[in-house]
Amino acid sequence: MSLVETVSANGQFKLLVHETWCKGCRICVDLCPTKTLAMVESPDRWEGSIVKVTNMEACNGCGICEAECPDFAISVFAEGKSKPAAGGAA
Amino acid sequence: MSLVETVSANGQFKLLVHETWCKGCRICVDLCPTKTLAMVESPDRWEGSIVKVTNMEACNGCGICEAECPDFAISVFAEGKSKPAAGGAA
Amino acid sequence: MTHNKDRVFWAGNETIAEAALRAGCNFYAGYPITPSSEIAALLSLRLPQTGGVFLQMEDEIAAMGAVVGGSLGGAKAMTATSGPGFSLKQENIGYAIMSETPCVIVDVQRGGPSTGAPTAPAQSDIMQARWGTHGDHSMIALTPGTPAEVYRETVRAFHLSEAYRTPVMLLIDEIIAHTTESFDIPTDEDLGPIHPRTWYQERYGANSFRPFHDFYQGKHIHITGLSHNERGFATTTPAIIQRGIEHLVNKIELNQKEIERNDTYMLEDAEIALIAFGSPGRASKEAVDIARAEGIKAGLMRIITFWPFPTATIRELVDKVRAVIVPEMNMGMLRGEVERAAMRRDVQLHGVNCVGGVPIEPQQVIDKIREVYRGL
Amino acid sequence: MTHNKDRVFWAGNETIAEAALRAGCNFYAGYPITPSSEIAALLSLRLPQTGGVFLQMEDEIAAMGAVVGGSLGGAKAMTATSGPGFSLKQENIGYAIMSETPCVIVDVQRGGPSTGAPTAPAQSDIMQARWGTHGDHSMIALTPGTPAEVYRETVRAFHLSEAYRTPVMLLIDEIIAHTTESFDIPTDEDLGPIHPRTWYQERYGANSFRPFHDFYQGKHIHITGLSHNERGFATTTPAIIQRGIEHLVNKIELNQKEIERNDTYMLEDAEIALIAFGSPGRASKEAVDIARAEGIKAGLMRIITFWPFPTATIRELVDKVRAVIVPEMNMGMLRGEVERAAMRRDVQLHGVNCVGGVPIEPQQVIDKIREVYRGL
Amino acid sequence: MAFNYANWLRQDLMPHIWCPGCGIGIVLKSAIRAMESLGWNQDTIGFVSGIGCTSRAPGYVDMNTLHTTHGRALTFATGLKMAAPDKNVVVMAGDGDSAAIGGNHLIHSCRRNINITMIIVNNEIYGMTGGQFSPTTPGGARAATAPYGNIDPGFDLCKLTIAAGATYVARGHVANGIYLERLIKGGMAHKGFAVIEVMSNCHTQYGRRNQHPDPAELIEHIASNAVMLTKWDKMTPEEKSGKYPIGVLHKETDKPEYCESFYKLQQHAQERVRDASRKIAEAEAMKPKREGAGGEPSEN
Amino acid sequence: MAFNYANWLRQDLMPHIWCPGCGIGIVLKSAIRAMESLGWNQDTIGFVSGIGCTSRAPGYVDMNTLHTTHGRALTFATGLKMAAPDKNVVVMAGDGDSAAIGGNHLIHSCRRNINITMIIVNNEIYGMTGGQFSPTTPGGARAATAPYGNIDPGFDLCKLTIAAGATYVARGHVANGIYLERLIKGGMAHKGFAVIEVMSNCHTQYGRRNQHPDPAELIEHIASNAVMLTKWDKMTPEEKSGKYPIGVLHKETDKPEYCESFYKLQQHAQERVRDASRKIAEAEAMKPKREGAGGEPSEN
Amino acid sequence: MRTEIRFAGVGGQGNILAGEWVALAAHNMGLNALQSPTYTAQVRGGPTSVDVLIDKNPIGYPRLTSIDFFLCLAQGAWNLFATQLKQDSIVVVDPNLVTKVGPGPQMIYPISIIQVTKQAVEKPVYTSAVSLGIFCRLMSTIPQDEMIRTIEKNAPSGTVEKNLLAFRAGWDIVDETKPVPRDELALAVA
Amino acid sequence: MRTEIRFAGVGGQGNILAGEWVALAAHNMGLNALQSPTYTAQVRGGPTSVDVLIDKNPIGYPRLTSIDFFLCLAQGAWNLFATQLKQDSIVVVDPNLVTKVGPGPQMIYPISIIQVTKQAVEKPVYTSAVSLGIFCRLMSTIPQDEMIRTIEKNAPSGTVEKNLLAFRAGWDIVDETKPVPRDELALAVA
Ligand SMILES: Cc1ncc(C[n+]2csc(CCOP(=O)(O)OP(=O)(O)O)c2C)c(N)n1
Ligand SMILES: Cc1ncc(C[n+]2csc(CCOP(=O)(O)OP(=O)(O)O)c2C)c(N)n1
Ligand code: SF4
Ligand code: SF4
Ligand code: SF4
Ligand code: SF4
Ligand code: SF4
Ligand code: SF4
Ligand SMILES: [Mg+2]
Ligand SMILES: [Mg+2]
Repeated sequence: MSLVETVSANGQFKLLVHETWCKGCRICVDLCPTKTLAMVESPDRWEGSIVKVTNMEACNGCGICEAECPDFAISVFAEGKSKPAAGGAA
Repeated sequence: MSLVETVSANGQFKLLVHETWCKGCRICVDLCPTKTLAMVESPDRWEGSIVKVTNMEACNGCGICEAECPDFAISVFAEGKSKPAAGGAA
Repeated sequence: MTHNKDRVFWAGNETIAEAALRAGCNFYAGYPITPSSEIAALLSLRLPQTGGVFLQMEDEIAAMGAVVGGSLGGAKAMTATSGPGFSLKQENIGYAIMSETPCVIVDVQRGGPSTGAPTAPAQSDIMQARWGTHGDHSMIALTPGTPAEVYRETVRAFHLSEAYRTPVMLLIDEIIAHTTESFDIPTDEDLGPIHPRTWYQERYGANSFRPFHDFYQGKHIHITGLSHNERGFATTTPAIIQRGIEHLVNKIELNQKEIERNDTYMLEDAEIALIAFGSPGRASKEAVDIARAEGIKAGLMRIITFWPFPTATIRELVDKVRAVIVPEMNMGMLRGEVERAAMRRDVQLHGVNCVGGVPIEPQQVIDKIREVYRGL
Repeated sequence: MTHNKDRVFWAGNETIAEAALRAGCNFYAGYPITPSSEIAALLSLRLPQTGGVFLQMEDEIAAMGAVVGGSLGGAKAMTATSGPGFSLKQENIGYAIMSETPCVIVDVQRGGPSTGAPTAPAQSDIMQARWGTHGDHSMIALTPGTPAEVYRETVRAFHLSEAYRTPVMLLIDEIIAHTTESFDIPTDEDLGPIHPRTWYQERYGANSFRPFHDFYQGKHIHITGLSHNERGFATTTPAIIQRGIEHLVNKIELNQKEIERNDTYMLEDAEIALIAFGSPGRASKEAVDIARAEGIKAGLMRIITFWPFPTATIRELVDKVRAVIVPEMNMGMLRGEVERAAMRRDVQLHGVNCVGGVPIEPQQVIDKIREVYRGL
Repeated sequence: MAFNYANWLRQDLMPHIWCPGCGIGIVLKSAIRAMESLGWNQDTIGFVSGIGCTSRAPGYVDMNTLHTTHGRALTFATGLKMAAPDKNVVVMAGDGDSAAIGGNHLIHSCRRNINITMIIVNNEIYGMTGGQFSPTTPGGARAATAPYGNIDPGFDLCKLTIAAGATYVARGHVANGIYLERLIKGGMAHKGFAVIEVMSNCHTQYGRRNQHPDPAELIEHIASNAVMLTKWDKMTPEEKSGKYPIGVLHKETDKPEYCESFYKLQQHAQERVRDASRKIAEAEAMKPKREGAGGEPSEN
Repeated sequence: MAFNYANWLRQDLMPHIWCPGCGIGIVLKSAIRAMESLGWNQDTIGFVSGIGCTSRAPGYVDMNTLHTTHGRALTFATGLKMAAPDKNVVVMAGDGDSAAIGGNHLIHSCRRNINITMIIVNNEIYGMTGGQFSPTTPGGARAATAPYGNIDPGFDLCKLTIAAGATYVARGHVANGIYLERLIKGGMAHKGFAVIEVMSNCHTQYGRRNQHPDPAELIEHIASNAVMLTKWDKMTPEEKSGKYPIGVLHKETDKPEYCESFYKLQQHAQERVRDASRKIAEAEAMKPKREGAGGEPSEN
Repeated sequence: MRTEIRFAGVGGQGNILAGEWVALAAHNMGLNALQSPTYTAQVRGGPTSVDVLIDKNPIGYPRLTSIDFFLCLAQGAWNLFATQLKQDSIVVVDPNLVTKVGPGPQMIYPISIIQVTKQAVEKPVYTSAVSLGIFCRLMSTIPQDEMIRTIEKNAPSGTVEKNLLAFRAGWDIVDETKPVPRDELALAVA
Repeated sequence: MRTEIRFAGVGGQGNILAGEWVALAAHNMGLNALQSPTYTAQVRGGPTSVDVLIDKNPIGYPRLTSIDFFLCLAQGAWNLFATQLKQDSIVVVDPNLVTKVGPGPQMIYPISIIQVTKQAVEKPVYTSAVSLGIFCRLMSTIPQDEMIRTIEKNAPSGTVEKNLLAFRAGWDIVDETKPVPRDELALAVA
């Protein structure tokens, strides 16, 4: 298991995935309203797969994935802002 | 403290007072609707007084005194009947 | 290598559950706790099949109360727990002692104190088993060390609790609880007959200070945790209180012979005696074998009835050998009792103590034997 | 016959409450139980006056939890109970031990087991004080015997709990609790200074395995009842678990000298030693006087720190005398410890035991002294 | 003849220990009459209590009686009931016993809906231990441990037990033992967990500290605040203040009773074993199997 | 920037021990956001738990954390709160921890209305010990100790805590962490005892035995039965069956908060002492006196 | 000189209070005083007693072994607590309440204490003060004025006057009473 | 002959199941078998292992002291459980999951067990059966047919076929695998 953080962006929003912490539960994928995320095979993980950002264009920054990941493995940024897009503290 | 049971009757009802058990709390006297009962001095009891039937004529056999005596010290009989006047098991 | 149908492959917890059923246990109340939980899980399946009651209560206090209630209702009742739950049960264990209500309490020891190391083996509740509840009393506590022994002692725990009208404790450790192993179930002959409670009244009636009966036998008995007279009713008369408490202690202590059980290995000519209980007995036995192979006359006494403590037996043993080693998974609880029993200042008494939540290995024991041997 | 304002007429329970306030106790949580209840009643009046917290919780388990919580919140916290409540507290006492949270637990002993004889004196929780909770640990338990001593030892209980980062028990019996008596409050000099918790960090910091701090000191400490590392976080590493438990035991056992306190009377040339604790110490002292008047060289050792047990002191004493008599209001708990300490089979060891809920009288003790003397 | 308590009492142990005028005796009498009027046989009754003044009741009634530990009466009663479900189990305990130390067992017994009758004698104080405040002591009242007046808010035990799942909940008081008998009888006849809260007097420990040292007066005071449920429902919040409703406050018959559920389960398990004896060793196969995946947690 | 959990976590102890997909992490995150949005300072928070999967939460948050004994979190929390009433105390515990062994402390904390926030992660099972049924496991469900299906009726924890006297009671679930944050924040801001019940998933112990082995699926299942309170109130009993209401179910502001009551009492006592110092030894005179008559009971 | 005193009766008579006040008075005089009440299981109307020890020297064994003064107001209490009596113990009983006295003391003061109380102050709750009066008159342990000071200081406000009246009644009744041989107690009923 | 076997990995991989079935098969053959799983605090995704002992003679000390066969599916598990290994222990690891191996064994079989499982039956939950296949092929302790019988008898209904497929895949992969010296494990990643 390597210590990896990946970043994806679409101009408006940025998704940061803390792969080391992702346990591959699929909750974010299921709850993302825009199908931005997907599970992908990860041969070095016995669970078989972890999350990847596969359709960043679609992301609307709703913050659900961030709020729903039990493992603190996804963060959603509104680019250029210092506030969370949603789901964070007001 | 002597072992005493006293019986009073008025033709219709009979009151049996188990004096040995009466602790002189005055509850029966207070709750009797007909003032049949009274507390009387009892020099051999440090509490000072125990219950006495002082006005048997008035008793209407309601059974309240029996039901309310915490010390099982009063029984109410309907004379000639084997059932309690009231307050007992149906 | 015959296919014996009484040859089984069970873990200690499974064995306790099955042996309890064999002993006629028809009532279990408990609250889950690692590493005892499998006993409850298995009984939740098996008791309904065998016409018994399985209750999962809101906590261990409730479970212990229900066990006493169940026993008074006529059932052969049992509970199982581990350290923290064992602590919680202590008040109602005292009630079972005082009210002379037969029941069996299993404590699967884990690392303590407090939450400690819940999944790690330890033997550090053994003093608590004796002294955990307030007030004067005695205690029967069994500490089997092998799978067949776990089975046999579970059955015997029920027998003793009925005979002595007292809660009987069965203490194992996490290693025994969770090690699944092939073994032959003791035969009917080994185990002796299984009796209903009424049977005990004739043989052991005198062991009950209060009337022997349970509820609903037309006797209108009264049971209380207050000091009581021989009729079972509360008393404040010093002589009766004294008599009652002496009864609780003496019915057990004076019958030590009948209750005591030990296992010995190569002690006849031993110069170094190991004294152990529970799973460290196995490492000790291996160490004895190694020692013997090296020409060191070692032997092993394994304590199966820990309480009442086999004081006389150990005193005798200590006098016969030149040194004693006590391997145990605590800081020296058994060693302390051996010390008391020995009553000699010149005895060479050594411990092999492990409280790290790992088993004692034969290597540790043989190392100590060699060291002690060199010093003799 | 001066009118000293520090001369008071207090019962033992009252003395404990007042001494606790003197020691800086500013937090009490409890649940009523005879014969300890007056401690709570008095503190419910006095703590609010002195800026402290008084909590009556829903049961003893809750009270013990609240005491640990209060202590972690920075308070000098105490609870008081009797037998059944003491049994219930055992799990959370174990938590206080494991989490190294200072607090004081008073057990006013009454007749047991179970509900027993609630208003009658006994000394039968003393083994439970040591072994009542599961898992390996050590224990500090004080057993004062005179009114001034009850005051002094209550103050010392707080000191020891802070110094050794551990719950400290103070055990008295119903006689001490409910006997109102004239006595002089120990002077400031007798008692020594009263320190805030921070003071202890410098002097006794090493007695804490986890970080010494309480909550809200900017340290973000973590407290758990699980076996933990020196940072306070749960661990399953055997070496650390082992180290943690050894720490819990050693910080007390290795400091026995600093913790131990006994009182002796006429022991210098004694041939017969009485060993006692708590209120039987007074009957024993009277008996010593009578014996001496008869020319019997008797003496008395009164144990004030019962746990850790004064093993070495007693071993020495036993070697000096020809016989030992242990008067106690239980079936022989202290006698058992004296036996262990003596480690001699030739020692003449006798008990005067009363479990009927009445005090031991000087007559019973002198009778035993005479009997033993005749047999010498 | 008047009610013959003699059959129901251990007369050699009388007079009982309760203070002159203590309402506990009134409650006990009502319970006795209720049992007789239901035709219960003393041999088949288990009468259980905890510790407290109220909990001394079992000592005086002539049946199978069980005086347990403080707060735990219902746990013993649950075991007793499950072991012999055809017998009647009655529990009588104080407010402290039932709702302070025993609160958890109370709500869990409600939840299970086990066929036990629980009579709570609520004298709003710890009587036996000398008058410390209980979870039902009124705000502001003095108690041994509330010298400045009680600040602890109280429980409404009927509300609590209804919310916890009891299927028969009633409240009465000691100034009307005849009505109390009816309420208790209703609870005893009910199949399921029945709670009868009885407002009672402890003039000795509560009254003496709170201007009600006289039992007769305190009992009348208690009566004066009681309002029949039918009337209660029509009262304004202001009118309700300081008063309490009496009567059967809750009754529900469709929740399964616990013993029945269990013994049904037992029957089902035994049928499965019987069926299995046709297919060899199915019982063995029913043992829990570890599945192919998933954690094996078991901890703490 | 997105929410910065880093400040709130003991990152060196991550990843946490919970199973992949376990909802406890979602609840913890919501609680963290709620604390930050209230501007709470970590130095001034006491975060307390009992024993269980849920109760491992304190290990991961960077503040003053207390992992206590099973069922007793609220007792430690009460002591902690009373000793330092100006600090914030949050408790997080499982359904077993809170409502089985801890049920009594839960209802008594509600009764006292002490200013503590209690977050109950209700996964309807004993997760940590291997999936035994809890007091909230649905009827019929399989569990390690319910191989024939659970017969124990369950608690409605919100109903129970309301009846016990809690002054803020809300329910949410893990499929909507953003809403959950609001509910928790409401509880934390509330002065008094606040209960937030969170319906969560234990696919490992509950789900595997009950056709919901997949966390994402089980979470969606949990969400599918939730109904906003506003809608709930308009539903028929039939429509309600199998569903549960979410939202703030109860809020009450006029019941006194316990710390406040106590510290008022303390002030009053101190004033009395100060007054008394004028009249010599009045403090002494305030000691309880035995009156001329009445029993001196103190027993059991 | 060690003085041993016991007041016994049934719960609520105030016997324990009497003992407390005797001990307190002694304490206030600078003597060593010790007081221990029963905590029996029968406190509500059941037998109770209080033991008092007074000594110039430190007190050793804290229970009574040889009683100097014994006052008893209930037969049940006599049966339980009439122990440790000497032949010359000063013993007072209310002959309406205690009728059977066992071996031990030679002479007994029969005083109808309840009646005396009722006559003096109407309510029986002042029995304790009457007992104190009797004690002070019969024993020289506590001077009258010291006892009165103690009553004044410790009686609940509003009850001082009646307590003092009762005390005086107790003191006075002694002068009208002669001790009778144990066997003749029955004849002494008022 | 005492045979010592350990399967290790992380929770949920089914390692414990593999050990259980090996032991059970031995037991059913009439051998003495013993099996003990870890109960560590990190069970959910944390390191787990199961120890198996098989002997014709009664088993003494119930823990491993000198391992004959070790199969490991996680680095964390290796770090914790790669103890009691001998130079000639037969050691199998998934080289994608275990990359750093400490001292002890000389040779290691690098088998991408997860991949093999997925290829054979898609779901990683059948890892345990693959491990069993590997074990049977490498060790002579349990005959193939006995192992298959055990799987058939104990696998949850509906999963038997897939378990057997996985078992076969494990058995077969051994033939394609050569053990590598410990130091060269890193090169063996699939
Ligand atoms: C474990 C335990 N804690 C405390 C006590 C002391 N105790 C006995 S009865 C009682 C409370 C009595 O109050 P309640 O239950 O209301 O009964 P009541 O006497 O008022 O009828 C208490 C605290 C005990 N016996 N056991
Ligand atoms: C006194 C005591 N009894 C039992 C246990 C065992 N135990 C630990 S956690 C737990 C229940 C866990 O269930 P829950 O509280 O619902 O938490 P979850 O794991 O589901 O989050 C139990 C019974 C214990 N640690 N202590
Ligand atoms: S922020 Fe919203 S839309 Fe974007 S990935 Fe997350 S859940 Fe999907
Ligand atoms: S919710 Fe978190 S842990 Fe689960 S798959 Fe998504 S990123 Fe990974
Ligand atoms: S029966 Fe009724 S009327 Fe007659 S005395 Fe009793 S209470 Fe009075
Ligand atoms: S109610 Fe009973 S005890 Fe009270 S005065 Fe009347 S008869 Fe006597
Ligand atoms: S103390 Fe109170 S509850 Fe107890 S018997 Fe007396 S009046 Fe009744
Ligand atoms: S066992 Fe259940 S509650 Fe525990 S971490 Fe796993 S999913 Fe969560
Ligand atoms: Mg009460
Ligand atoms: Mg749960």
